[in-house]
Amino acid sequence: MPSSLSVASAKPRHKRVLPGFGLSLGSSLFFISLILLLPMTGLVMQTADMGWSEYWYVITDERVVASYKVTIWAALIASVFNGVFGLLLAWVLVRYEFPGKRILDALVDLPFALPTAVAGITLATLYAENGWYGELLAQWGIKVAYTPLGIIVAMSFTSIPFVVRTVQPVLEELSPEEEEAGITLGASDWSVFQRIIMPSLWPALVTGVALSFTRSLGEFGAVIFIAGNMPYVSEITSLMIFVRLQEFDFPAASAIASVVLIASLVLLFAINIWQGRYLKRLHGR
Amino acid sequence: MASGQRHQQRVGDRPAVKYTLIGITLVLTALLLVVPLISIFEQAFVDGLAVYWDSLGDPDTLHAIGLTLFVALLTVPINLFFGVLLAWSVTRFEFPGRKLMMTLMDIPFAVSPVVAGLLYLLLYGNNGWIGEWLYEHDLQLMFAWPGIVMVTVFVTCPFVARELIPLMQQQGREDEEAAVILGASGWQLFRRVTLPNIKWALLYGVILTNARAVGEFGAVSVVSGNIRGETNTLPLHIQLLYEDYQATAAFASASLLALIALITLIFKAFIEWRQERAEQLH
Amino acid sequence: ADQTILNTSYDIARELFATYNPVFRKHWEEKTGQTVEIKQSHAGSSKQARSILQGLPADVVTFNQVTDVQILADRGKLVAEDWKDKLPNNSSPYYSTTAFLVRKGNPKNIHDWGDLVKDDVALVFPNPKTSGNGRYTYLAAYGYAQDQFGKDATEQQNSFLKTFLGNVSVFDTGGRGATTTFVERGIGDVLITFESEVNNIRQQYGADDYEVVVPKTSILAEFPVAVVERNAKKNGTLDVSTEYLSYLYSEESQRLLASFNYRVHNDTVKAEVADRFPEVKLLTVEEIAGGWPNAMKDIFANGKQLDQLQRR
Amino acid sequence: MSIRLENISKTFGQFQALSPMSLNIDEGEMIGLLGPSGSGKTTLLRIIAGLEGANSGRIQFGDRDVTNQHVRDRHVGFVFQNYALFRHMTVADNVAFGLEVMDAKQRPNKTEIQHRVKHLLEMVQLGHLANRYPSQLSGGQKQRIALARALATKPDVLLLDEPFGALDAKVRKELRRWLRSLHDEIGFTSVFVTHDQEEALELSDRVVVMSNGHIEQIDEPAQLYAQPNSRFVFDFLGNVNVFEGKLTQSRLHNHNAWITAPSSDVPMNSGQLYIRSHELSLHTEASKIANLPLKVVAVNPIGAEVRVELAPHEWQSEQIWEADLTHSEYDRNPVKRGEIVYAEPRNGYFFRENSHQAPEQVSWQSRSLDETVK
Amino acid sequence: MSIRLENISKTFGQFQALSPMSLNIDEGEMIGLLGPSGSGKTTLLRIIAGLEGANSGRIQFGDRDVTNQHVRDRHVGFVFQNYALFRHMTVADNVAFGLEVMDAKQRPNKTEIQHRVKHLLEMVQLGHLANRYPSQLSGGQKQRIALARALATKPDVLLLDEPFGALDAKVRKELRRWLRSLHDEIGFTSVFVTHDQEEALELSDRVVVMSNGHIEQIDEPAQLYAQPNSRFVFDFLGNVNVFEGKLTQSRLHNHNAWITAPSSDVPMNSGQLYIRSHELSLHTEASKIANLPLKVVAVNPIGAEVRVELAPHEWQSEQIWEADLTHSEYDRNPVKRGEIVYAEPRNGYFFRENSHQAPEQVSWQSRSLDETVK
Ligand SMILES: Nc1ncnc2c1ncn2[C@@H]1O[C@H](COP(=O)(O)OP(=O)(O)OP(=O)(O)O)[C@@H](O)[C@H]1O
Ligand SMILES: Nc1ncnc2c1ncn2[C@@H]1O[C@H](COP(=O)(O)OP(=O)(O)OP(=O)(O)O)[C@@H](O)[C@H]1O
Ligand SMILES: [Mg+2]
Ligand SMILES: [Mg+2]
Repeated sequence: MPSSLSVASAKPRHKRVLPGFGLSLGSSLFFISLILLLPMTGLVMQTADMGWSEYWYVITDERVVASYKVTIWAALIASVFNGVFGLLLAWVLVRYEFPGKRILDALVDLPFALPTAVAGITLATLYAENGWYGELLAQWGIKVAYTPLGIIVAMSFTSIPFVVRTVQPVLEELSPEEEEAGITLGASDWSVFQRIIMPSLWPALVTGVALSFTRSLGEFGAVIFIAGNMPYVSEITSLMIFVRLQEFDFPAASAIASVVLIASLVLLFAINIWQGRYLKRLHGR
Repeated sequence: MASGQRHQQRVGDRPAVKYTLIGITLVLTALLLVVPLISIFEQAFVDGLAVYWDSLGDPDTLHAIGLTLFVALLTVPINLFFGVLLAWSVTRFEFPGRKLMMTLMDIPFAVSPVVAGLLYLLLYGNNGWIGEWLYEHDLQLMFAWPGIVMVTVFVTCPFVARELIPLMQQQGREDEEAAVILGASGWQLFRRVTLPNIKWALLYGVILTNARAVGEFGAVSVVSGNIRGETNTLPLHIQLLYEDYQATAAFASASLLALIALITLIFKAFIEWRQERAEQLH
Repeated sequence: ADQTILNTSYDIARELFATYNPVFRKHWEEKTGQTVEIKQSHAGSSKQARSILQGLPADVVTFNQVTDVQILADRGKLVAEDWKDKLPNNSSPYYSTTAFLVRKGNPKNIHDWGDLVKDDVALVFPNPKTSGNGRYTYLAAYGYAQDQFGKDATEQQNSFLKTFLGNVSVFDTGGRGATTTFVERGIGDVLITFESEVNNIRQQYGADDYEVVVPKTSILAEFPVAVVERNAKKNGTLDVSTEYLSYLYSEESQRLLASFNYRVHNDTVKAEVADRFPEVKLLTVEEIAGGWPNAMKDIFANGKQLDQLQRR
Repeated sequence: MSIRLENISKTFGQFQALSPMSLNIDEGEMIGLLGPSGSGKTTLLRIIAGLEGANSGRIQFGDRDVTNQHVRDRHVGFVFQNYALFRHMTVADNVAFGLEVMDAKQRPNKTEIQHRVKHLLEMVQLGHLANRYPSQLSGGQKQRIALARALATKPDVLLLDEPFGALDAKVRKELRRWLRSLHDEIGFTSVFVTHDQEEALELSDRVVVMSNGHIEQIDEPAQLYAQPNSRFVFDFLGNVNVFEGKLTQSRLHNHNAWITAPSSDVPMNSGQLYIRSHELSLHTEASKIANLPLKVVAVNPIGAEVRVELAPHEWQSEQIWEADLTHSEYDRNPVKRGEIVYAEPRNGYFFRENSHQAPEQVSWQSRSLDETVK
Repeated sequence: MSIRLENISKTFGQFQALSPMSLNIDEGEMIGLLGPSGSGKTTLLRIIAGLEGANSGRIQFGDRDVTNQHVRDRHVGFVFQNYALFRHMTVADNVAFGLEVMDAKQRPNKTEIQHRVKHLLEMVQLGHLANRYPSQLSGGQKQRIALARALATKPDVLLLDEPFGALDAKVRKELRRWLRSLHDEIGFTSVFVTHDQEEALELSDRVVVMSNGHIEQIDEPAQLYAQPNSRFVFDFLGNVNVFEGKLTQSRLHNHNAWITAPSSDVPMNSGQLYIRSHELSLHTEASKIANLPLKVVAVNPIGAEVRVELAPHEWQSEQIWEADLTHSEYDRNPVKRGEIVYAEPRNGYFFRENSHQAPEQVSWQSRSLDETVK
């Protein structure tokens, strides 16, 4: 029967099983476009006004380049510190029971809730040479406030929740069996941690550190109060953007902002891809 | 005869390790998070309780508190709504560009808040192409509460989805498929099957969103116009008080923000505790 | 209220205008029988200018930066081209100058700009790149150098300025930040800032721990005001806005301004407070750098004099 | 309700999970999908349910073409492999769910729903657990609740994905019987997935054997067992010993071992002889029929039969051989571990070398084949 | 290495997971822990390994008291239920792990490790998969790798938690044999957990039957099968029909059905008679021995035996009865679905009412008991 044959060979249209594909994808796209992408056009249009050479000139200005270095180094150190401290915090929160655990858990989110300027002022108060920490550290000859060290302190303060909150759920999900398998094979706690637990945590930890890093790249309020803002030494890129804004030079401000933004997005995207590969290896498909 | 002995089979359960790690963590947390918090309160109370209350009772401060809560009240539901839809589409369906979408979602984390504010200003401000149209129609978005809400939504939009996505990925779609087979419509499915499974993560997302919305300074300061008693949010007000040599009042307000944050966070901890207890019961 | 106007002002003028507004309200009601409500907006004046350009519906501006008013005229045609001439004294009802705050007993023995380039003197003042206050400081130092070494002695001027900048311990982004750094953090030997603010600080932090040093030469820092005509017209508040600014020149207002440690023009008031404001040779920006536009272009712009001097 | 699949195929990306296949299921039939892991059983089941879309082909339920119909409208019952019970609902709420989400006009009223749920729970003999949460149930109990939930809306078609996968043998057997009786009582059409041949053979009216996204064979259990039409099916149905030999002088040779061709009317050839483990008898010496020396590896005299594991002695086989003896057979010749014994086949299936044809049945017994095979 | 447990007990919070129990395992023995879900099998195994601490009691490995020794120092091999392979390591790395984490002075050098790993992989017949990741392996392959990993450090004791739980019947059987031969070859002492009675009986030297945290019985498989000492063990070993009756005039009565006491030397009483399914024969009418009318529910003539399911007819039993007939028995009387048949027991076990004693064996056959039971 040719007619039934043709029907049978027609490719069936399959409706999606779960409802809301159109609605959710539509709204998500709408939301992302309106809230996230549309404003980006502002950035694009501002920078598009300047030629390529001018753009290049603005973003490679000697002082700006110096600020990239300071910012990246500080953000890197801060996020690595957060990687370690955040991992420790997450570990302690997940693995141990002790009094005050819930308060500790709650405190982790504090940096998100404090306005960055308040954080900056408070940190400066503490780390200045007449502050509680500054006095102590001064005895060892360490200056934190108004040095690049201060930038690191402020950055790590404002971005610590990212690491804790990305690592925590993964650590919670970790099955005890792999660990136990390691131990029965005679591995010390440290080798189990390093060779069995860490490989499972890497994706989350790297994501957390990357988020912490990008957040630190963009941090302004908390940093300027403690940085000292000395040219070439402790000026961060956000300050350079701010200066351009003060000069009413929107295109230049946008240009520098675009450098930070693109760098951050590339980093995040690369990590997403890397993570996908890594997880694929672990989970098969 | 040995009795009641316990073995430590999980890594790091040896008391020496355990208490060292807890100790280090507590000390570090105390140094890095608690002391700054105390310092805020200390500066808020330097001039005594009466001054503290006075500075909080100032009409401008009260208005700033009101505005901040109002903004959070609008922001949270918007982000809740879209966050859930975003998480749903990303975890329940396969489509080209899914990874890209998940990266785009993180834009707000990658953008400095001041730049974020600037972006909105460039678009909706008088020099932007939309802004001109708005000006002609006498619609004031920037330098009024709508602008503040818009940038707050921007800055806090990833939190809900970021909380939900890993959980929903891990839970898989089987429960929902079961419900569809039983004939549930989209809304019934969501309300009766999905929501109960994700409610804690959702709550967590809401609390983070709220904390961040209440505390946001950089982006809001760009689009607010800083009109006292009108578009000054609490963080802006704090900044203003501080600039104006009213440090005590500034820290009093800041302590209030910290308090709002702590209360929501403690509320979260409380709810989690109740959940755990409920789980232990059955 | 019958009318509402928005006064957009710099960040540390909150108290000042909070005191002035009731005075003006009374004056306006007496004069016209109308009530007026005055809303205030405070932030860094460059940021305020930016906001107004982008649509902040300000009726009047009361700034601490001439350039910030000028940009409203240049970029947005929001302010009349000739705004400087609309009111007396370049539309600056009050002014101030740059002065020094030193620690009690003046341990480093600072009396004039020349003392600031000594090896062991640490300075604090806000970043000229981000703060008008800082720009005044820099120009004042520049003016002193010109005065001292002669207009053409560029090399000596530059070496003075270079040392001067090199002595800075912290560049805060604004005047308030610099103050905190100096007073609360105990950084630096000298805080350079507006004379008006120096007095504020002494009131806030106690008169005993600090001393004010007013150098013999300094700069005239004008506090310009202007009506944002485009907005005022749109809002129908042109009259009240104009009057709001004019009334700043009244004797009553000038006395009020003086009480906030600003120097004023009204002779009667001037005489009353003469003891609080020592005589200084005030150089204008015009004299030092050929006016603000030139100053911005030749000194503060990217890669120009300031940047060159700060280069490592 | 009968089910008709025509040319259904499915790919995941590049991977062909189902090659085009057709299948007709009669009303009231119980069909078992049997196959190793990854053979596409779940995929096929999900396509029937509408949870997955086929790349091509057509599906009919009775006269209704449901190819493009949404799951919701197909009105099937589905029992998931790991139950997928709603964790936050009580057992009763789980069962009531399907009724409660009906359109207002179709939905029974509250008391009616309560009544139906109670009835269903009694049917699955778990009335007393109505107020528990799934986490408080054992595997077998969860399984029954999942069934009750699927049956609540009175579907015409019931689909089950490895319904007894995670349960222990005893519970499994009980549930199996119970499902069968329920099926016979209510009369729905059911399709279930399993990788357990015993389960498939015992429970289904017809078994669909799948491998690698193909249907290997569709037959009634007895028929399938008697006439497997490929090596794969034979192997998968289990407990089979393979003798691979070269034909010389009407004997199949493998090193020193040999088996004679039973009679000249079976045109033998080189190839593989498949012999089920209960079709072997063990002797102390070689017979005329065969010379299959085997070393006894283990003897397991438990249950109805005695299971003897045997290692080929001085010839080659990929796997250990196994002989299932009755107790009386065993008593006649009680073999011991380590002994060498000689096996003699009663019936077997012969697969020719390099051929994909169905095997030929061979018998060395006087008894006619039909009888043995029944 | 022999293992000696003395008075081991364990509670989780309020819950007594193990009541005090003792157990001696000889060197080289293979012990199966058999019991239903939740009976404490895993807990016991983990206590032996040292992964869980006992609340009381003592554990000895050979002469060594390991009660307070850390897992790491007990030097056992442990195979986890779901394998617990390290997902981020290749197969070879997984197997090498135990060697690589040894103390520097004990650790073999790199090439030696490579060599050992290669050897182990060949032993489990998976040498070709050395560079794969666990996610790329099938269940059976994963299982073997888990074993190879556990054996790499040459432990004296090998503990396995449901080693064949998730595999299909064919693979299961293969692995079972392979494990047994490995065990016999290397000679370690092993303890494995299972809930599959067939597996336990087939694989172990002795079986430990557990329920509710108690040891119900410890015996060799044949002995256990022949002389289960409680209803629980009997039930759990499977395929048993229960006749509950009141004694009147040396007959056990249940409604109209009855069974005679086999001989006067067994002092019968009211109670339950347990009859294994292959100890029943079916007839067209009641005999002198018994009147057990049953309705045929299903006939399954597959494999070595014909399985007939039977529903009690006009008398009461909790469960469906089952009779396993040989083909020849069946051929003599080919019962059909729906027919009423009469069962006659050959051997049985009698549990007195209200007694917890071991059952008495009863036989209606002339053949002596020992022979049947072997
Ligand atoms: N969503 C998917 N994407 C890609 N491949 C898939 C997907 N679902 C199934 N497959 C592949 O299709 C094949 C058939 O899968 P299916 O789940 O139908 O097997 P199965 O016979 O049910 O096996 P099992 O007994 O292990 O459940 C497998 O190789 C599987 O890896
Ligand atoms: N960590 C624990 N906390 C509380 N109860 C536990 C814990 N581990 C086990 N139990 C309980 O102890 C009992 C015995 O558990 P165990 O895991 O030993 O059973 P099992 O015989 O291995 O069962 P299965 O066949 O299901 O694996 C169960 O009732 C279980 O719920
Ligand atoms: Mg499947
Ligand atoms: Mg277990």
